Amino acid sequence: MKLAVLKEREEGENRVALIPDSIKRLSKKGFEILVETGAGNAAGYSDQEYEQCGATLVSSAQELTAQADCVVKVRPPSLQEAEALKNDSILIAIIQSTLRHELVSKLAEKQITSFGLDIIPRTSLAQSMDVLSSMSTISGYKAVLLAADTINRFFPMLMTAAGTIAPAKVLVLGAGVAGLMACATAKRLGGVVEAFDVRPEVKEQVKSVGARFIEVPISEDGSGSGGYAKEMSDEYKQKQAELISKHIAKSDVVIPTALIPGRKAPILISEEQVASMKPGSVIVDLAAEMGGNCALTQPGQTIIAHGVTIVGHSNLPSTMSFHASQMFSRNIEKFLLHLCDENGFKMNMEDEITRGSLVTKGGRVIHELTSKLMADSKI
Amino acid sequence: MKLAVLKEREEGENRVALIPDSIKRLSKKGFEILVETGAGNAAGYSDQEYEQCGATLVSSAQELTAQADCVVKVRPPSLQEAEALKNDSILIAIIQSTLRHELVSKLAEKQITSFGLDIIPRTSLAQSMDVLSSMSTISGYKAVLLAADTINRFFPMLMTAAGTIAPAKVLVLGAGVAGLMACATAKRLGGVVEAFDVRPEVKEQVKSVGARFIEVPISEDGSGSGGYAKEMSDEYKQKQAELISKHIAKSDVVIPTALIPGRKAPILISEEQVASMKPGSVIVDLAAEMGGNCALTQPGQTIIAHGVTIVGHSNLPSTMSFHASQMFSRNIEKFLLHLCDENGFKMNMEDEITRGSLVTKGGRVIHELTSKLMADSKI
Amino acid sequence: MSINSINLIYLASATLFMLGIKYLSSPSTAKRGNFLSMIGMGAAIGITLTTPGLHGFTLITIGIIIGTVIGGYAAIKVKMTSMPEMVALFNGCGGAASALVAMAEFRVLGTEFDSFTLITLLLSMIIGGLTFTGSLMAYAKLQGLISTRPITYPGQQLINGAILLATLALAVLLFQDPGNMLVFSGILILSLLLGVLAVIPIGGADMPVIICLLNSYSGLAVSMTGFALNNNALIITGSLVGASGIFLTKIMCDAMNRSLANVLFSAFGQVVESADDTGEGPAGTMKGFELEDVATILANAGTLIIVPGYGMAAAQAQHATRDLGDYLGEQGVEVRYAIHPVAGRMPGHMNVLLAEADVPYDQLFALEDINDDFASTDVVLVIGANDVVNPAAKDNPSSPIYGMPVLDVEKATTVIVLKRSMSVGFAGIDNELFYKDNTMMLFGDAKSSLQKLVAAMKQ
Amino acid sequence: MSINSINLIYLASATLFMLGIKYLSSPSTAKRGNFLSMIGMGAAIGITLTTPGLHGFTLITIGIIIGTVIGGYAAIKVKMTSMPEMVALFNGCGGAASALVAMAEFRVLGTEFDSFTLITLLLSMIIGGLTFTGSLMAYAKLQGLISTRPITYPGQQLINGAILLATLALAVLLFQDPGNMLVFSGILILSLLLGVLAVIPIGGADMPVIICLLNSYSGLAVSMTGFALNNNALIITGSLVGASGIFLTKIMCDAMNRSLANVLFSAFGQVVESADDTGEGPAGTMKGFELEDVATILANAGTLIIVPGYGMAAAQAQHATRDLGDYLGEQGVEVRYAIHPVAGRMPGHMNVLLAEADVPYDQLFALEDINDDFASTDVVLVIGANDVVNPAAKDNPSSPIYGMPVLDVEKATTVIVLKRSMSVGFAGIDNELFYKDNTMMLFGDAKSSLQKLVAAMKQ
Amino acid sequence: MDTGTIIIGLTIFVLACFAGAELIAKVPPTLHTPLMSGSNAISGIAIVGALLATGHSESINSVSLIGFLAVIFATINVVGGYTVTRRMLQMFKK
Amino acid sequence: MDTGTIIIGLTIFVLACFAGAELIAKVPPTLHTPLMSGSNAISGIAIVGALLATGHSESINSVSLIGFLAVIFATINVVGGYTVTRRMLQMFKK
Ligand SMILES: NC(=O)c1ccc[n+]([C@@H]2O[C@H](COP(=O)([O-])OP(=O)(O)OC[C@H]3O[C@@H](n4cnc5c(N)ncnc54)[C@H](OP(=O)(O)O)[C@@H]3O)[C@@H](O)[C@H]2O)c1
Ligand SMILES: NC(=O)c1ccc[n+]([C@@H]2O[C@H](COP(=O)([O-])OP(=O)(O)OC[C@H]3O[C@@H](n4cnc5c(N)ncnc54)[C@H](OP(=O)(O)O)[C@@H]3O)[C@@H](O)[C@H]2O)c1
Ligand SMILES: NC(=O)c1ccc[n+]([C@@H]2O[C@H](COP(=O)([O-])OP(=O)(O)OC[C@H]3O[C@@H](n4cnc5c(N)ncnc54)[C@H](O)[C@@H]3O)[C@@H](O)[C@H]2O)c1
Ligand SMILES: NC(=O)c1ccc[n+]([C@@H]2O[C@H](COP(=O)([O-])OP(=O)(O)OC[C@H]3O[C@@H](n4cnc5c(N)ncnc54)[C@H](O)[C@@H]3O)[C@@H](O)[C@H]2O)c1
Repeated sequence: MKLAVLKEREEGENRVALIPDSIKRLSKKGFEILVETGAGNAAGYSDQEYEQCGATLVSSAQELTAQADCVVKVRPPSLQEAEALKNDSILIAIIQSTLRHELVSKLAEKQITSFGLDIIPRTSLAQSMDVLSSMSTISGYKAVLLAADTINRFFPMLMTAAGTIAPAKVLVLGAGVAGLMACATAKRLGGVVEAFDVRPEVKEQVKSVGARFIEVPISEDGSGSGGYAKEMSDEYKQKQAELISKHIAKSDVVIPTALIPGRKAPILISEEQVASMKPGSVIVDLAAEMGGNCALTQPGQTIIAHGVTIVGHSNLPSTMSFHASQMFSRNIEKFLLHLCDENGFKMNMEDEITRGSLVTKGGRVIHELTSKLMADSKI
Repeated sequence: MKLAVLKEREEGENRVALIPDSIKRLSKKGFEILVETGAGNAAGYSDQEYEQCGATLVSSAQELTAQADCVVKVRPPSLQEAEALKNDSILIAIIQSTLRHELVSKLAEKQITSFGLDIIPRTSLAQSMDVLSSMSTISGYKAVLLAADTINRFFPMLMTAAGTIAPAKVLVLGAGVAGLMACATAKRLGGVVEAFDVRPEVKEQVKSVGARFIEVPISEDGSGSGGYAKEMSDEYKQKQAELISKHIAKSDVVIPTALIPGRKAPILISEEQVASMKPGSVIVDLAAEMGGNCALTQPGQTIIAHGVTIVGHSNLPSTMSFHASQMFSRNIEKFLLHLCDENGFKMNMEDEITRGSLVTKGGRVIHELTSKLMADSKI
Repeated sequence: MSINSINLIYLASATLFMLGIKYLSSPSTAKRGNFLSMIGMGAAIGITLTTPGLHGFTLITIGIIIGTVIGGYAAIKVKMTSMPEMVALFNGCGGAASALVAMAEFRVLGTEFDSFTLITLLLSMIIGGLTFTGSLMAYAKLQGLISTRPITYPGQQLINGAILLATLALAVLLFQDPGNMLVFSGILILSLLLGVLAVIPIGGADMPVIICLLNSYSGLAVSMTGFALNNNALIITGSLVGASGIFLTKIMCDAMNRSLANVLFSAFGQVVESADDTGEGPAGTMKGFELEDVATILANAGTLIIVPGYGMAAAQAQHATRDLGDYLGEQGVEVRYAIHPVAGRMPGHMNVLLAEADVPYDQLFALEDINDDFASTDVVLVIGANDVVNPAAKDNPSSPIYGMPVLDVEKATTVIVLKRSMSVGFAGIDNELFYKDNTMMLFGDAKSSLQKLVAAMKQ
Repeated sequence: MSINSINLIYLASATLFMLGIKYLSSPSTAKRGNFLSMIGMGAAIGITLTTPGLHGFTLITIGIIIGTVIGGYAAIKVKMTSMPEMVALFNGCGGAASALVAMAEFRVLGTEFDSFTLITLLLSMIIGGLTFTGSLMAYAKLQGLISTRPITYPGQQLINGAILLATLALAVLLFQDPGNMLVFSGILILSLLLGVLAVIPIGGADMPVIICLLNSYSGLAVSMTGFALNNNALIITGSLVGASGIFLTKIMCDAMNRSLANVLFSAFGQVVESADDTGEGPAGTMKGFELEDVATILANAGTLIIVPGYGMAAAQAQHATRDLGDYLGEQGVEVRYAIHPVAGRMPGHMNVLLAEADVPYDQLFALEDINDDFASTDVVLVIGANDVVNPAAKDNPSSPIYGMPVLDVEKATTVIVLKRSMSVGFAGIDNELFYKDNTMMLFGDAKSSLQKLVAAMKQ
Repeated sequence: MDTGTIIIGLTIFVLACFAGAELIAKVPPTLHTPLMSGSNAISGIAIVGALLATGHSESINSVSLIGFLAVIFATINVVGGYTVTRRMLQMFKK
Repeated sequence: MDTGTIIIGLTIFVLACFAGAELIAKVPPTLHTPLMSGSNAISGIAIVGALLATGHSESINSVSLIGFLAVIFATINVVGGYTVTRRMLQMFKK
């Protein structure tokens, strides 16, 4: 089976889908691997290294895709790239199928079996293939570094001959993988870290990385014992919103990370709230690619509004291309191995992970949410 | 006594010499303080705050200097700025007198009593006025953040479902204030940190911040016990150079910080050594303003050479303008208070610190090294 | 041998017993302690046989042979896990011996004894008898021959009280009429009954404490015999065992957070509330012991692998973990950490925390680098990990995590798991590791468990 | 009172003494322990006075009054810092009393005694006499009346050996001719001489250990008297004190990293090498005691301020510092950290390290925020700081750091300084803080000192 | 029995109790179980009494038979107790 | 003195030594100094012997004078010892 690694052509994308290390192991499993010349350059993996571990270099993308039974990529292919794929071949990449209807149609049309790495089920078993997790880890870490690098203050507390430096107050909104990593990194740097999430169960997880969880103090009056979680009253929600506003105003750095799968990111920070922050504060919006959690976020840009710097970088993992590629590659490798049985490549469509990550196959759109959204948008 | 705070006009300079907090305390000591409109804006201190704590805002720099008995600044004044100073007035700023001979001549000519904050004696007593220390603290911290933000890798070790991330190897050359802070910050972020300095006594200090000191293992043969430190043989020096080369080649991040007071910075990293590093590695040269410790450093610029990013930022403290100004202001405040006795402002020229930081007074260049260098360059 | 020489040897024996107990206070000298105490016992027995005017050597020899065979066989065959019940049985034998000696002396003296001798003989018999049946009950409970749950019935305390009174009344009667065998036998029977009734209302969880208490009683019985026979060896040794036993009981109660009074009282009829829920299941049963057992095992490991999981993070136990690792490292244990790639709730979660606690990078090993080493490892300490050490990922194709690589901790000689309960981890599935033979569960918050373990190991 | 009742009361006294020592094992019960032991002593004295056939009550009363006045006055007037020497004096009195009692008994018995009584009487006298003069020497050394340095001369060991032999020879002579007062007096004089000669070659640094050893000896002497008088009270109490004293000596030796044998041997003439350099100066002198004293003071502080300096960083003692702070915090001590702006070798040095050890930010206070609180603080623990706590910055205008704000640690009730030596800090200047009355120096690497302190406090 | 002897017995009893209690106080928790077993073996000292009872008279009578039983029980206690303790201690390193 | 009495004395001696040694083993280092002083006071029990010697005979003779001296010394030891110990313990909280 011929596996092709395409060079990424999207602006600002430095990652590569497979690194030499993974290729070495995949070769042993019987894969024949073709790599586009220069595919790993931006991530720090040279063509030479690829050749050394058994990959065949191919200089033209066209030629590569024409031969390949399976193409692996990081970012969703452009329409041209999709067009170039061999009919009936396999594509493994982040596809963002819920957003890119045209691309999905094209893939279906070409009878391509496409797997979306971004829709792999988030089970313990699948975690080694889960690029959302691995890339979120990077985003969370990098968001804090960006914030620390951008802000005009120290993160740690320092008591020096030139006065006492107060530690930076960092607020993380949304404590998923990226949020937790952001909390941990900011804590490491010496910041005073708080986090908030709508899922109450993450409270413990937030504490487990040394941060404080923001909670609405339970009002003594009213229903009383338990139960309020389900029927969160409007009053409760309002109190919560006020509380968060208060914390935003006090914070030097805010890192919102809230995503809702397949949808536009929710707005958590209004313009007023931005204006309430001290001049010089920083917001690093990790939801930028999905529209941003801050009302003022400009995806892909860094702007200054009301004296607050709002970083809307839409591809933080790419800035850590070396390790990001390593992790991405490992995810793909594990996914490919998952698609194999003892005798080699053989997709088992019964399997939860295989099936769950399928976008198109045999000319049909398999992923439910995608096909539903596509149907909706056609109406 | 009228004290004037000038707005900084140098490109990329965001700090301000005095912040409102210090002004409050100085006013109580009897200083009358004038501040140029907008002086603190870039550092996050508004005109309003200045007014609230008793400063008088003056919108024209010209007007300001015309009135002032004493002018405080961060960076060395430009020749125009110096020209605008009142004859016989006092100037307190970083002066870089050993480099800026024209400026020093101008100050002497105008009978200005000028104090160079950069030549305050580095005693325990003077540490609260020592801007080199406080600004080096910032540079060391910021250098690591810049490196971590620039490099395409993680600093910390992480064992994840997407493989194990090796920790970044960080090498700090020169373990003065900035170097130690860089070590501590890189350690905090999870890097594996090594440091080297020509002064052997800093070995203990390097360890005290959790880093490893690079030492030439004492050769068993030869002189044997003790003594080698004084008559460091050429052979020994060569071994040392080789050892450092080896460590440079292995490192992901190198942060050179070596300065020699009043001179151009020594070259510690040759082009070959840069070439020996892995592509994607980063050098943050803290000596950039003094020409750089790396042969390829372009002061003020970030370049990529042999795949290695070399950051030559020449004014890192300015990027942390809020806290940098706070510290700078505190230093100046302590210096001004040092110039006072119980009854108010009164310079005691007998005092070691006062005398030691004097550049010009009564038309003469007082600072010895400066006057020596000026005499030399005239020949 | 002259009576003086015999007494000197008795003194030597007593000294050896004391040294024996003293040496038991450190693992490195414990074996020597046991040995010294054996020598003391041998000397005491040997010198007794030289007592002027001693007869019946055939009977004595036969008796010793029978006892040796039974005791030796039982002690060698018993499974390590049944040790406590075996100790109970042996202790019962000791009690029986004291009671019998008292009876024999009673017969010897006929009616010619002063009240001091009478009192001590009676006490020896009552305590000895009670120890005998009480120990048998404890054995039966631990072996599951009778219900480990507290057995209660209405009026229980009343009945026990009545029996105690009756015993007292008979004793008074005996004072009036010393030689009366009937009254004597009555007292014996009541004391045997008392032993049974005192132990059955106590739950299985408290048995170790009860055994320890009964051990103390048997010591008391011996010392009473000593008073009656005016034999200093018996007085010293008996009171030594009696006093140490009662203190050990107190220490054990402290470990279970119960007062000695509470247990003593419950031992005579009152049902202890907490006994209710700890009555069933082996894990619950030995709870009070476990901390010490775990500490023993850890302290005696040659190689140790620590497996941290989300529970360590949740408990913020990273510093306590490092403390334990460092301490054992100093004691010469080879300590390594196995980091599962998905341990915790975010990638690298364990690394971040262990780095904070300054655990050196070179002690951390990724799954693939350490998984083969478990089989040759003495002890694995699992700190709040669950899914990542779940063998179902290997053996149970129907498990949702089947196929996920997990740490092969169960291959180690002993696995110690610190968590708060038997509840599930993130994946929500049961973990049969916790039920394996070589797994010891130590329940409680990971941080406090670790701190207690370190404290216990430092004594 | 009948002899039996007296003996019963003696038993009660002995029990009280044992309880007294037992209660001394915890600071919270120590006072009660001393009280119980006083009661025991009162009871023993009281009941002795009821001994049938006792005469001479006037003499007794006068003796007791004189003793009470002298002992009480000395005990109340002595300065806290001179306690050890005072204990030595009292102990010497005890030894003298034993020797005197032995002499009296010798006179009473005339020539009619069996060899056991003779031996015990002799031992009582020799040990008592030696304790008396030995204790006087120890007192003189500690008070500086004679040189605290070891006094040695050629052939010292030979001479001591000769005296010991001579004593033995005289003892054998006495056996031949029991009533011989001359020989008896010879032995007395030799034993007094032995006490002097045994102590003078020992350095001041070892005096506490010697006092403790002599205390044990005086106990032994008492117990020998007890054997001679066949008085169980004296036997029990004497051996109690003797055994506990010898163990305490051993524990103290361990604390000084010396073997008991080494001290015992050196006590009879061999100069200990290490004594040479610890002989002078108060700081060196009490070294063996200090760790415990420091631990006591820390454990009993109500408020504590920790002042870290470069030494903490150099020793990488931040985790140990947090451990100590946390432990004391749990014990109810109010713990804060005072961070001097230039502590360490880079700005924020202490912050970086304490954050690594997870010391909460809200326990850290900058100089200006905490400097006024020192005056109302019980204990300040200075960990490897020097320049930043140097009062010269305030009082000595000629000091290079005059005018630098420093932490006013010396205003606290007690200041404890952990560093390795008396050497200077970064600024290269002496620090008179280290010589102040309320300052205690604990020498050694900061990390290991801290770990030992925590261990000592946890016992 | 004369009061003097009883008082001496009491003295010894009290001292032994102290010694026993204090000896135990130093045993670390890890050794509680072997210790319980070890001291249980020691309480088999009742065998001394049993031997004396068995050998009380030349002929075999009720006293010597009761003693015989006592010897068996006490021996079980002694032999079993020490053996079990040894096995438990085998768990310890070295 | 008869051997039986000596052996009982020895027994008591040994037991008391054990009790003494074990009691001390539990004392924390912080209390060593007061403990030394406290047990020193206890060794003043020699006063019992001193009293018996002083009161030995009706008349004042050499024995009673030696005893008198012994009483003075022993009393100093007892009174001084307890007082000093109390003062040391005053250092402790509560
Ligand atoms: N690493 C990642 O990126 C990531 C992200 C999301 C999810 N996950 C999933 O999380 C799981 C990680 O496995 P794991 O073994 O680390 O954790 P786990 O399976 O979730 O088990 C953690 C165990 O710790 C115990 N625990 C919780 N708090 C405790 C405390 N204070 N003291 C002592 N024990 C405590 C709990 O048992 P008790 O309640 O009985 O104490 C629980 O069973 C995997 O299923 C993984 O897929 C991982
Ligand atoms: N903070 C800054 O930015 C900075 C920068 C440069 C210089 N300085 C200067 O450094 C000084 C800082 O004052 P400081 O009080 O923190 O330190 P210091 O005055 O330098 O004193 C440190 C003390 O720690 C002791 N020490 C060293 N290693 C030790 C170990 N392993 N264990 C125990 N003690 C140890 C040393 O005494 P022993 O040798 O007897 O143990 C030494 O006296 C000031 O003079 C300051 O001006 C500060
Ligand atoms: N089984 C596995 O091994 C595995 C792997 C990866 C992730 N997960 C789980 O999936 C969860 C989601 O991970 P993710 O990082 O991809 O999440 P995400 O990126 O989709 O969302 C980030 C976080 O934002 C929160 N959020 C959403 N709306 C919000 C709002 N209005 N206000 C505040 N917060 C809001 C979410 O609750 C989530 O925690 C994780 O918490 C993790 O437990 C499990
Ligand atoms: N008394 C005080 O309180 C005080 C205050 C500030 C600084 N200082 C002292 O002054 C020293 C210098 O401080 P700094 O940070 O301003 O120094 P710096 O910036 O002048 O130099 C940085 C470091 O580079 C080193 N260096 C020079 N040439 C080198 C070479 N060829 N190779 C490797 N290293 C080389 C120097 O030894 C120095 O440690 C500090 O270490 C500190 O101890 C003291």
